[in-house]
Amino acid sequence: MARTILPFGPQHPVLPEPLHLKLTIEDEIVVEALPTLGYVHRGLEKLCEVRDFNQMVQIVERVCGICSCLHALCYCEGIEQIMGVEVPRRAKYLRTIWGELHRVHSHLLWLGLFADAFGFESLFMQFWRVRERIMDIMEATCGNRVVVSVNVVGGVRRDLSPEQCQWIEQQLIISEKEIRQLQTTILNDYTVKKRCCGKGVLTKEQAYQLGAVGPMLRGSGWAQDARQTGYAAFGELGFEPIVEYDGDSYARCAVRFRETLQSFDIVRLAIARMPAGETAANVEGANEDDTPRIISGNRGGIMQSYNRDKHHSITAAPPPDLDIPAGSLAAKVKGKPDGEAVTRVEQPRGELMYYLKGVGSKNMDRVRIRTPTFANIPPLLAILPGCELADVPVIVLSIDPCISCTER
Amino acid sequence: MLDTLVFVTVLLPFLVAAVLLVLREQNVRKVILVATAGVLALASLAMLRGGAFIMSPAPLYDTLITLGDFVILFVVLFVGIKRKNQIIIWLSVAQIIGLIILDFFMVKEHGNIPAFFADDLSLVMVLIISIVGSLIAVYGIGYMKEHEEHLHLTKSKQPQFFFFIVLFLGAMNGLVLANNLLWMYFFWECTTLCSFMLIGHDDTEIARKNAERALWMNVLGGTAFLFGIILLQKVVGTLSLQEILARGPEFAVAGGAILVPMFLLVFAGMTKAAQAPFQSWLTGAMVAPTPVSALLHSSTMVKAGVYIIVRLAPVYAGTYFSNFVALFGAFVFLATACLAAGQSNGKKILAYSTISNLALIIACAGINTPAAITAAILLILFHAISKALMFLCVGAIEQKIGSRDIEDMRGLFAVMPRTALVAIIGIMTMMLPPFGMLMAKWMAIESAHGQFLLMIMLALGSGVTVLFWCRWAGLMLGTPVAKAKPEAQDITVRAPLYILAGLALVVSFFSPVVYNSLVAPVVKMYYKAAPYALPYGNFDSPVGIFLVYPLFLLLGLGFYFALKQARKVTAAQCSQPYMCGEQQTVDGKPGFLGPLGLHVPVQSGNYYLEQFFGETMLSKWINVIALAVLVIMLFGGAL
Amino acid sequence: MFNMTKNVVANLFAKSSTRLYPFAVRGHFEGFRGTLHINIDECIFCRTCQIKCPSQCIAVDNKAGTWTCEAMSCVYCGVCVDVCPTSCLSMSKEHRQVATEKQTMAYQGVPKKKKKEAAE
Amino acid sequence: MLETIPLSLDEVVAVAKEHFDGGWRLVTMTAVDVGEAGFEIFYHYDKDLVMKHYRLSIPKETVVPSISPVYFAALLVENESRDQFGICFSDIVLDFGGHLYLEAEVRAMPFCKVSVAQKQS
Amino acid sequence: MLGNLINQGRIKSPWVVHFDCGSCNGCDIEVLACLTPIYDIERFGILNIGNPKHADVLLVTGTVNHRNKHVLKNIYDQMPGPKAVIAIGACGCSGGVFREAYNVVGGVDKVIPVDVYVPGCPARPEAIIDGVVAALEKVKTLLGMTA
Amino acid sequence: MITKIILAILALVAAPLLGALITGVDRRITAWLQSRYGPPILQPIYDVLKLLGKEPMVTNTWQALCAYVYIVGAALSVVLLFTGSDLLLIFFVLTVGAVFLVMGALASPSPYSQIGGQRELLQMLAYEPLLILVFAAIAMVTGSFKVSAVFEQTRPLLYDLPLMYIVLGYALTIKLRKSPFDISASAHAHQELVRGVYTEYSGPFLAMIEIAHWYEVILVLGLCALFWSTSVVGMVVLVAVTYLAEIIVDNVTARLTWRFMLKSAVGMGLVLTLVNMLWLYAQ
Ligand code: SF4
Ligand code: SF4
Ligand code: SF4
Ligand code: SF4
Ligand code: SF4
Ligand code: SF4
Ligand code: SF4
Ligand code: SF4
Repeated sequence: MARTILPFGPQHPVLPEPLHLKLTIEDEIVVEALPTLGYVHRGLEKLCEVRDFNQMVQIVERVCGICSCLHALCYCEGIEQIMGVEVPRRAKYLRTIWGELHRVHSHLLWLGLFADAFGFESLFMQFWRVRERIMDIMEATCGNRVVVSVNVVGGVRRDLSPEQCQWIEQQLIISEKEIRQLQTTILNDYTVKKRCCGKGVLTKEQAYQLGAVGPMLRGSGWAQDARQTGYAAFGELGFEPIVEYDGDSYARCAVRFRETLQSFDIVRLAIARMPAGETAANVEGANEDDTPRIISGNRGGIMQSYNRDKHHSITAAPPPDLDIPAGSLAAKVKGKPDGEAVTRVEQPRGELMYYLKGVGSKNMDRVRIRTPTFANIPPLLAILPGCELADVPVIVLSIDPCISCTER
Repeated sequence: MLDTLVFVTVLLPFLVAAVLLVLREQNVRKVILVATAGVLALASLAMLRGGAFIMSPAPLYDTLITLGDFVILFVVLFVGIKRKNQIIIWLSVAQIIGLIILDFFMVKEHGNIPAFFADDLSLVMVLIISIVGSLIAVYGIGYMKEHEEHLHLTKSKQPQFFFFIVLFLGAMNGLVLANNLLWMYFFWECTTLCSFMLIGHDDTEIARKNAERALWMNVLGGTAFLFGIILLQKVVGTLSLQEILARGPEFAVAGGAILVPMFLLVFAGMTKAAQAPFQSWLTGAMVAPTPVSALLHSSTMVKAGVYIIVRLAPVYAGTYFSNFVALFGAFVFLATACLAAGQSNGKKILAYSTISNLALIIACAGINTPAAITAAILLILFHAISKALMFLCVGAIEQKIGSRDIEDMRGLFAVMPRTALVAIIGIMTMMLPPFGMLMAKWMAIESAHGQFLLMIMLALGSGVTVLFWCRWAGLMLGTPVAKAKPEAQDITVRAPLYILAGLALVVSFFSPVVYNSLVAPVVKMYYKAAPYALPYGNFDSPVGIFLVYPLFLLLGLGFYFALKQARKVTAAQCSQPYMCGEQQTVDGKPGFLGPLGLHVPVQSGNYYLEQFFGETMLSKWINVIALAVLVIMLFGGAL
Repeated sequence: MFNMTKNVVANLFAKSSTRLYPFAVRGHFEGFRGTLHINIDECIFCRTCQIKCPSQCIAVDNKAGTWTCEAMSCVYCGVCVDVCPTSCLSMSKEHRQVATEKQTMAYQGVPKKKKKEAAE
Repeated sequence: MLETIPLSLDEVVAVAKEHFDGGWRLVTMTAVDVGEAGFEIFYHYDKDLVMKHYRLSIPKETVVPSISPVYFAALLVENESRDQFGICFSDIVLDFGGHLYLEAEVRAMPFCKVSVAQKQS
Repeated sequence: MLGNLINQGRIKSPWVVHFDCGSCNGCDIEVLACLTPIYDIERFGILNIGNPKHADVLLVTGTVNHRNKHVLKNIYDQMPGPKAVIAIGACGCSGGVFREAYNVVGGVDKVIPVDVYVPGCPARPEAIIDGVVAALEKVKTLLGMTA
Repeated sequence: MITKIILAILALVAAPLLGALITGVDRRITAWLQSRYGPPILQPIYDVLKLLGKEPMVTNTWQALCAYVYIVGAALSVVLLFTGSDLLLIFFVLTVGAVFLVMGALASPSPYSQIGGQRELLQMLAYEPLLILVFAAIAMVTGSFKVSAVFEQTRPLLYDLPLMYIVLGYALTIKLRKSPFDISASAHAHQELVRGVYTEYSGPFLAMIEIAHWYEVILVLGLCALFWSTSVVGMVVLVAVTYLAEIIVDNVTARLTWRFMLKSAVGMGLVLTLVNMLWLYAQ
């Protein structure tokens, strides 16, 4: 039987990120898949030795632009654990809101890419169109569309005004309506199901044994989600994971689609229950010699009022003029972390784990990041052989690969 | 003059063959072969100029033929006994008995029937046999020399080889010129024997096995042939082909009784043409040296099978039987094209494609309209040329690269540019307009219009045909080298290649002339109508039009223009293939940098679509269906 | 398929969602961390920003009174703005313009020996 | 503070096997350079969101038995540790030989403290 | 005449190939966002063509590292001229926040010539559009089309 | 004769321009369907002009030849259509181009173009029989394979062959490589094959292929027009509606696999054809 060997990646239009798979195919059936990694490896864990533990927040945010917020969250929770800082409740809620908004944008992004993987361009366009609303929320509330940079050790850098909360809720209502319009297509369309159902099946046992996480795990019938551990405000909000049972690409897609809608509810609930108060705690540590640090959303007179006339985008209602409370966000970071911690949060792609070790200097001794895709690659290698070449993009995308966090 | 020509085309090969059998001297053999080839070619051309004729040789020959019949049958019987093959034994015994009954009890007026008769159809066949066949024989000189070197034979078996080859040429000429069906039967059996001997030539285990299979299938056909003529004698009272044809229309009206002998003869033709369910002997025959495959198993002997079917077409025209023949042909055309698509063995592809094309011819005979018969005759002609060319190419390639697998022919252009180009020309003439094969296929499809089932099968079949030819042609070009060094080749190998390639192009170009002078008269003779008018040399009928010269002109110009553009591309503009950014050439082999930092040379394979075209799975079904159609064909009249 | 047909046909008849940038510009939202500016007159060359910048792209020379920032290395995190004790750093909400050359923002201020003198 | 269970070199595979059979998921492994004392390798297991951390302390240049035959998923992290710390694992199911991420031109074992010291000096 | 037309075509049809050269995805998704309805760079005739052999503009996001530097070079070499390179984001411009990481070589210009730098972390879609427009302006000047 | 020559020249010159415009409109409408603004209508022409000005680059000189033969085949088939020639002949000439396109793809060692070539062959395998069936059905009604015979009909073929029109539409989706059958080469690149058959053609050679594609669009729409041969308005409406339907289908389906394509094309083609034939006999 004649075989074709295909270099799949690193530069390949269906791969959003560089990854190389040497695929051996026979009549377009994959018989072997061998990966090469390292095209995105930067070695940023090592940067903790030349950046102080506060600066590392900005670095870990850039492990991956898509879940930047959650990387920072996981890292900050770890440091706070080591230093024994109690984060104000309002900050916890804000972290939850931004974290879930991240999940929404990431899932929408993924749903689009997934649609593109099976050649459904207009569906891709529609999901990304909706996603722009979420990006607008990010930009309006955090100051950047992607790398939001709101989490810091001790709390968050920005606050949400009541008007902003209201505006976010409006946006969510519109987005949700638009997403629901696409629901039948992504979950029930004949051609879509033809391309997803039964592709890349990961059985329940395999999922656990190979260490799958996130939608990959939940798509195979395990109700396990790190949000159940109650980080940020989840302890108060309560949480039930979403599960599908078929273990195929379709199930993973369904999990993500339903999680998107679930996240809307979480955001709404969090906004409704958000307590008033501080958004950042003073961080006290063993050593008292550090300079006070001011955490604030914006300062001074650089802000011009928002120009409504120019705002003619998809936004139904223009955002209110910003009235970000200033000054109340001051927090002081004193001291240096000394000790070890392991923290976990649920990223869009699954469970993220940080191992942090400080030895009482301003630089961390070790920052170890176990990202979800890192855990999902072994299952991927297990489910690729035997599929059709045309299904390779679908299956690879179905784990929602994030190579930049895998390799860091 | 006529005597001489018939003598030269039929008897001379027998004599030359005898000489070659005893001759051990290489060079003399070469001279004799080339000379015979030349003489045969000239004689066939001369015969063509002479036109239709009828001839009766001396009565002595009749006796010789009868004797020859028995000799062959006993040889076959002997083989059967030696190989302990029950089928062969019983079939040959049956034939011996049948022949005795026919020769001594039924046929009274021995010698009254003219032995030979030729119309344009026969003459076209003679032309093919004498020119294409001779070219293949010449090719055999260079080929066999190398072949035996590869096999490290201590004692050359070439005398035997050429004995059968040349003998076969004579037999074939005899077969197509024969008027007396008894004579035809003799030549028919001759070709069976030659084929058997030549398939087994290399004397390997598999060769012996395949030869045996070919023998029993062909002997089965021979038996059908014999009993066909016995019945014919009974029903019609004559064995003169010419007379039967002349009285064709009246049988057609009468129907019934004539159809059983017709069935037997057509059945014989189908076994000889290796139609399903007997296709396995032909694919098995590919173990023989390539000249054998080219000569016997593609361009000539198997054509004897379709020749008899086309020959008799006017007799069964307009009957239900004819429709079934068409259906059968169309089905086998489609089925074997699918089988060919599932193969990577070059000769097997050729074998299946041969069967497929023969089936198309049979389908045309079955459609049995003037246009369809025209298509059939043109297909016989063009197919012979192109297919012989393809076989010779594969032979030459196999000797050079040591494989007949098309996967191994990837980038052949870099190794043997000339042969690769010739092979590509061969492939183009097989499947693209404006070449003859395609034109004939066009006629076939258009003549089938109105019969939807036929159309569907022809449509699907021609789609599949393009699939396997096109990828073969394409992959031979796949080479990173811009300019390749021409390969060395024996002149006796190269000349036939070039001549055949030239013929394929030129004869296609002159297809209107061929049609006018060779095909139209026969068709008119039997069907009282010419299917096509030729305004400006274009085939025109109410059903459709095929532009020969404009297409040649425009496509030719286009091709020339394209070639000119392609020449402008310099080696400097050649870049490495797209490999997702990991391209890397090591030792001139393109590839990519794979996992673990290792160079992975490119490797690609065609799709053989096991799922759809798997040989074992498909063959089973095809055989069952083909057999069913045959049975219905036989008993259909009773229903 | 039909669901999607409804969607695309609706799109066909609705106005496209495209913002015709750069012909029609929707301004960035208030609070966007855009281009970094310095009011060099206010700067006291305390080097806080240099120390705190996660990208290490600011260089302050308190003797020469220069403040430079490698514009192409800045990650627009806003940390320097947050930490500057005199609030002389600010970020406008326009994104930094593209360039065909790498750029460095270099400012020459008056080194402040004593705060009083500078104030005058 | 992180609660860890000490682990010795010859228990590594047995413990892994035990957890595999007990339905535990391997979350990951973490290698830490503890200077003179060598390396610490953490094995993090998880079952129903409860984590167990095993701490294996080894001197440098120790060959650690790979648990990838038990947990296929360990292959990436073991290869990664090989890349970054130069810790050798025996019997990894797919061994990238220290080139999972790194090309030859990058210093070997970039995560080891010694080499950092060398770089800074 | 034809030359003029071809130059017109060059300006109006820049096909891009996007190579993620070790980006954190922040810039990647912004490049992708450019294709989507809100920004729709196809308005400028820009197609994300995916194949360097068809592309006129190479968009590079991310830091060059030791493993992907030859890939970047290979892709650049496979693009037929005339071609342009746009480095996107702090990482593409200079190596960004990761400049000091051990596996990072630096910005794109360490390996191939860069025509336009698009700063930002990530670069906004608007900035990316600006970048392509700037690259076209540069091409125009090179072709002498401004005159 | 003179009219034929004029028609032929018209076909050679006007067809590609019209094809380019239609492709431009196609892209614009596709954009609208996706709620985008879309490129200028003349975009395809800009693209080709630009490609013509690119540095020629091949992996193998044969590719250049193949690209040019492809365009010759496509152009010639349009000429034949316009001059009222034989439908089957048109089809065979079209095959010449297609075969050379595939040969060129197979001539490059790149696995992407190899697979693209193989898939293109499978696409041909899927649409060729369908087209022949449609032509045969037309011949059933008109009694001839000649295009000119179609125009002698007094009532539109669509009345007699409604299902065959669907078969034709199916074949055209495959031939024009539109979703769900953009299998061998997608119009854009986001496909596992990075443009498949086109992968290794670049610069001027890709321009040739683009122009050939314009010819093919015209050919394909011309074939559709045959189904309403009795009035020009009818033709235009039919063609416009068909093409719009193609674009919409392109936008509401996921790409399917070639296995599905082969099975469905053959199965559906045969069933629809048989039903239509029965309907024809019943009449
Ligand atoms: S986002 Fe989709 S279209 Fe774009 S490169 Fe990735 S797979 Fe291709
Ligand atoms: S999981 Fe992916 S998206 Fe999330 S932080 Fe990691 S790399 Fe980023
Ligand atoms: S998984 Fe991909 S998108 Fe997500 S953070 Fe990692 S690199 Fe970014
Ligand atoms: S922190 Fe502010 S005052 Fe100090 S050096 Fe920087 S810009 Fe100047
Ligand atoms: S914005 Fe951030 S990266 Fe930029 S100069 Fe300020 S601190 Fe440095
Ligand atoms: S984004 Fe810019 S300033 Fe920030 S770290 Fe990167 S290069 Fe430096
Ligand atoms: S510039 Fe910023 S967003 Fe872009 S790749 Fe680099 S770190 Fe990510
Ligand atoms: S048209 Fe669709 S499938 Fe093709 S490249 Fe664009 S998004 Fe991808």
